[in-house]
Amino acid sequence: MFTSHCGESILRENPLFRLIYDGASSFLPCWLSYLIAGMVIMLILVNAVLLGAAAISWMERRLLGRFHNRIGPNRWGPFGTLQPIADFIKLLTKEDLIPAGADRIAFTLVPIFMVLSVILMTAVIPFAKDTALADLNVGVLYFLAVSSLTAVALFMAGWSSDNRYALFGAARGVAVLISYEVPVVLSLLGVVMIAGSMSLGTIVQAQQVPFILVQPLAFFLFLAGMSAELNRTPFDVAEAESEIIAGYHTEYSGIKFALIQAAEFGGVLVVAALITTLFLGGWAGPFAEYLGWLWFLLKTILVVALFSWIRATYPRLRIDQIMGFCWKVMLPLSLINLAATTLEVFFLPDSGATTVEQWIMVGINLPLALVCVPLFGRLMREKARPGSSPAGARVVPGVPTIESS
Amino acid sequence: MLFQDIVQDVVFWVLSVAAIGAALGVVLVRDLFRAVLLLAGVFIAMAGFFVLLSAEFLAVVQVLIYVGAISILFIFAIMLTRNVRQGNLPNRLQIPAVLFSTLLLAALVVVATSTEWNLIPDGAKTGVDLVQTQSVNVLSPEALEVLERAGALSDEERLQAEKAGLADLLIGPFVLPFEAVSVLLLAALIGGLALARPPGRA
Amino acid sequence: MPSEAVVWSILFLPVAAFLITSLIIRPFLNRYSLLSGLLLILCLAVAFGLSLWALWAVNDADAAHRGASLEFPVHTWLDLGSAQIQMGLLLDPLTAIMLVVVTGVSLMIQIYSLGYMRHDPSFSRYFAYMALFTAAMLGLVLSVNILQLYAFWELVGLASYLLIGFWHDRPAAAAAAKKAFIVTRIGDVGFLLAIIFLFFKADEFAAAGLNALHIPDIWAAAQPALDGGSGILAGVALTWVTLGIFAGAAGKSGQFPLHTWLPDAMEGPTPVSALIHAATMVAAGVFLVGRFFPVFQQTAQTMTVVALIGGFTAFMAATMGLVMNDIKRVMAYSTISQLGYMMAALGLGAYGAALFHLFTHAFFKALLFLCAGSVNHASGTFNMRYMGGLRRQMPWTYLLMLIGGLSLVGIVPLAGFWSKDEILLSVWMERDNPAAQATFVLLIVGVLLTAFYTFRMIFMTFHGQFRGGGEQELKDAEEAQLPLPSGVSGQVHLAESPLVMLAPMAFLGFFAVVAGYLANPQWSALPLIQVPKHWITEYLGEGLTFAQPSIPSFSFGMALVSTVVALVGIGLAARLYSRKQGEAIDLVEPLERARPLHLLLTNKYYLDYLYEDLIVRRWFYQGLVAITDWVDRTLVDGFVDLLGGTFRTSGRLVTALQTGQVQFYGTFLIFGALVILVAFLIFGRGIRS
Amino acid sequence: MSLEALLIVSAILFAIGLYGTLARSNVIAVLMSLEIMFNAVNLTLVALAKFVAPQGLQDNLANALTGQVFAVFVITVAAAEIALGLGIVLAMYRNTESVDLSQATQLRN
Repeated sequence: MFTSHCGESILRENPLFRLIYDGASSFLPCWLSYLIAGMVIMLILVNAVLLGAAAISWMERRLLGRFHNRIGPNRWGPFGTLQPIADFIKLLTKEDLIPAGADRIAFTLVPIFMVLSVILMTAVIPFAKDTALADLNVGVLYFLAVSSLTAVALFMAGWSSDNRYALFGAARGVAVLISYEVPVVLSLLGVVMIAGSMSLGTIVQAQQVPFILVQPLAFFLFLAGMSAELNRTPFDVAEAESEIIAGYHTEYSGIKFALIQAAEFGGVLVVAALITTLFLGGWAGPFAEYLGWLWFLLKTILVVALFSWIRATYPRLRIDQIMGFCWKVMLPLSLINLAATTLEVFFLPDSGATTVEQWIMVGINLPLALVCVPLFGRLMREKARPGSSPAGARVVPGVPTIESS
Repeated sequence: MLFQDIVQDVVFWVLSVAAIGAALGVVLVRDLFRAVLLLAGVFIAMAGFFVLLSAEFLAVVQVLIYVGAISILFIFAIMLTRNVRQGNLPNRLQIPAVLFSTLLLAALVVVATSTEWNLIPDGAKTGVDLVQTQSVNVLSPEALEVLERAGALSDEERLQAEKAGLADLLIGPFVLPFEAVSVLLLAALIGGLALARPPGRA
Repeated sequence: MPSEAVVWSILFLPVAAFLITSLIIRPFLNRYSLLSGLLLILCLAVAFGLSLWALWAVNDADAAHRGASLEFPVHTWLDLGSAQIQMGLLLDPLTAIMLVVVTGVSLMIQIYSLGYMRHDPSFSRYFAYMALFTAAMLGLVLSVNILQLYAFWELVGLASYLLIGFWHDRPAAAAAAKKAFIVTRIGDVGFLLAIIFLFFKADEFAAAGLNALHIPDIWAAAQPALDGGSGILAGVALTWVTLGIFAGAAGKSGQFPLHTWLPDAMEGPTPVSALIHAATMVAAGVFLVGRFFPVFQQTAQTMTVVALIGGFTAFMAATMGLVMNDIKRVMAYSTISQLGYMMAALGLGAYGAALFHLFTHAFFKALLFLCAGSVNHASGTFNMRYMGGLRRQMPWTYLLMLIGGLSLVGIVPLAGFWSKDEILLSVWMERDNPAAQATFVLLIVGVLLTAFYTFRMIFMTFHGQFRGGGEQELKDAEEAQLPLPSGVSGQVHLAESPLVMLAPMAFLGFFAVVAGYLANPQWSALPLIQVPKHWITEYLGEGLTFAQPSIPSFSFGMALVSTVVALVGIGLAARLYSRKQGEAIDLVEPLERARPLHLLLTNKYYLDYLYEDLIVRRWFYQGLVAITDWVDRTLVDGFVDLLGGTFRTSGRLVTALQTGQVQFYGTFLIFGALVILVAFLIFGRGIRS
Repeated sequence: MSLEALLIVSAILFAIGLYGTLARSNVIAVLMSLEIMFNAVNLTLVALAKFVAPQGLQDNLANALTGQVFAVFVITVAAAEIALGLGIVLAMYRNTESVDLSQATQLRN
């Protein structure tokens, strides 16, 4: 039993933690068992992320192969499932280069930061009922805050590499990142308002109807915004191979490169998990008490597949198109969504908490989304039509010109 | 001493050393880029302090705004100007600055230590702690349970605690500064736009 | 009895005309500018009717208080502690008569103006100014508060400025307007000083339950304590106050040292001159003295000054009138002279006689001016040297001019005779007073001169041969290579003026004939007209709360003397200027034989030269201004420079601190904050506990 | 962890920030130092909120959040300040090719 003389802990609610703690405390001092239990949980999480990232990389490569009408990695292990391990070992054995003019400390810290922020994000995600490491009451905000740490890491990578392409990539990536932060946050506000909480667990429980239906606009915006923040096609200008080699991680090799890749795929995994939590009802499903983790996993894989599908379908956008999309389409849409949700929550008697009310909101929001998205898309298409802006006067917002000193 | 308090003290000292060290680095390091990274370190340490002081919302906001936005802005500004590597030079006011900073520090320390603070009574501590921790939520049933277990909750207090939240304060008694800050932000937005606009383009 | 609103509407009808004309008709409906004239005439006609009603009401107010002023509530305008500034109406016999005169004469002049100004492009502006002028005069007459009166007083000045300079593109007109404004202002300063003095006496007034700016209260305050008055105003102070008021009156009425603006004011349109000279501006001065007559009466010094200045002005202006060739200028001097008569009468206590003369003078002088305008209309010039022989072309004008002239000269039985005779008689009755003796002599000589210049004017204008009018004058000026005279048009069409001009002239002429009986019959023998004897004088006298004017009865001797003197003057004029039909055109001025005197007179006693060259240019510019300039440059500037230098030097020292570096400032800021903090830590303990 | 210790830490941070603000020549460095000062102040506010009983705590527990509310305001104002400050820095750099504060003496005249 968790004894009070070791103090209250945020992990108290976590059944896994309690299990380990109770087991350990039977023959160890409480502080030590506390430490052990925490460490075990963290180990599980870190490994889950890294292994998940590996699995996703395999899955995506396979999927892309199918989309490309080819087979994809299939040599190592059944269906090529061990391909990621092989890649990892290959990268591990390669030389770990640091460019001559690099800022060594910053350069080395980048992969750590990147993986760190991904792992930190997992802390608040409820994989099943009461299975979040920490069901923070500011969970959504926490997620956004930690994900914004990536921006610093990006810049560190770009700057410390002492490479023009890396810097370009970083500048592009950060510009995209901080721009898309705005519509993403605004779109999540609708979800938070209906749920009445920023705690992810509460949000899952509040989903009488999956929020993908209640907040279709928010789902669309969040998906697009997160694609951009993860530097995924069609928003992957930060590492556009045909333009700036590999962007901010041009100079990274060996294990550092492996970590960066792991962080990228881990990011996809975490974001997919978050989308599952926020919009797809999380662990909800038949026998959620026992099979919650399964539903959660299935939904997450579905979202990852969706990401891969998007990646396989769309060509890369120009940076100015990306910026224009953010400020001219996503921001207005997120404001429309916010305003609509506010009014609905305000006028519905229980602030949208009951099933009936959420169905009412579905009835309003779904047509709204179906009208608004194509409408703004049409507007955007007209803006982005080639030749619509004179070539010499092309304005590229968000991309600073780098001084050549 | 409770285990929790020991953990708190250790974390506090670690954070203090980290924050002060990083802050010293910010003002002393010559490489501006490293200075910004150290500044981000200060911000993160500060977020840690906030968690320690049961201001979770502030901690998250601190990370989101300071680390995620302000540091990035600083980096952008540094990149757009020259002389990053050797940019953080001291000016001629070195000696008076050291002198005055030290004097101010001494005065502040004197004030901090000599003042008889009107500390929160022990009875109310748990309630305050919970109200602050749960500052963004209406208190969850579990939290109220904790409160009641601590025996610090009368019926009236329970009502208050259920209602206590940053948002209620912001929309309630502090609504005027809140609105003023909103206007300030709008003005800053427009001002920033006007300033960043290249000259010659109307 | 008229209600307050009715009396106010006498004032506000022309104000409304002014506002409508200037704000609506002139900006938007200028094509229908005739409207503005008709509107003003309509307003004035109604106001005239209301004025008659007011006159009748005041006369008939109460059997016991016949002629007493009607009481109206006053409205507080500003409350300045002990001094309350109020606005209100004062409707006593003097006001009532002035209302009738102003509205009546103004009405006639406006009708006349319809014809006279018909072709002027600024027709509506003219009528706007005229409305303002009339309104200001009515407000002046109606004011119960001296400050209110002063405001309207200055408005009269402003309106006259605008009207004299109506043709502002003529330099002479602009200069004349400025001159009128400035010269009358000199007098106004005296008036203003008197008001300020009264204002400073406000506490004493309030102690006696009076209001320092309320006109009836001022009357009461001036009464000596012995007679039951309060005696607040007495002695030297009273003399100075009355002299100040008289200075204002002298400025407006063109009394001796300040008369120079009046002849120049002839640059305005002729109907304006008529209005200024008959009913409004110059009458304002006489009215002002009459308004404060109970106060003036309490100080013999001022009365003497008023009498002597009036007498001297009457004489001097008449002498200058002898030699003028401009028909309007002759009349201008005649006006000054006649105002001198009124002032002299006031100065010798003949309140009724003076105002009676003001009344009659308004009619015949307006008539004369309108005749002059009519003559100008035909001949294109005002210069009498280029007129002559107009009698046949303009018989009606001639007849009316003759009536006006005879009335001015004072020939039985025209209006002027009765009023002038009463003045002379009043002065004669005071003959124990040496000032009265001198005044009497001046006035009698004035009668002679008046007769002479009046008939010189009539002979030069209407008799003899026509001498070419404006055409000829322009031609002569061209030949002599002189600058072209202003106000002369080359269009000569010798014909009678249109009916719209003649009708008001005829109306005024009728009054010039009968006003004497109607207003102030010396005996009530005429059976048909049941007007009481000495009606107006008694009526006015009863309006006076505190003073008792003398009412002389008719004296055949005086009438005889004045008539004989006047006839002598007419005869002289006939001897010198009468030319038979067909006699050679003669431009030689008979009076030029007395060369130095003529020169002196044509140069108006060199007064303009004295004022402008000596006083303004030499004494003021080179003397006073030079001294003040020196003081300003060396003393004031030196002090300012010293002061500035001190701060500049100290500033330069402090400038060293202003490096422009924010951090430098920040350092000082922190230093200051530290000082405060440390001071609080050391000394602030007591505050906290 | 006591209130005094927290206040002293924040005082040290404030002093460091002050030193940086006064003694650095690069505008961006000065702005960074300013941010340190802001953070020090925030730390003080939150620490006081945690330990010191505000007025009316007995009446309403919500008053314990006053310090945090102030911190929220400080963060907001700091964000606005930094956005404008960096905008000004960029404008300054555009005009003078320099971000050296000791070169920026336009305030002198």
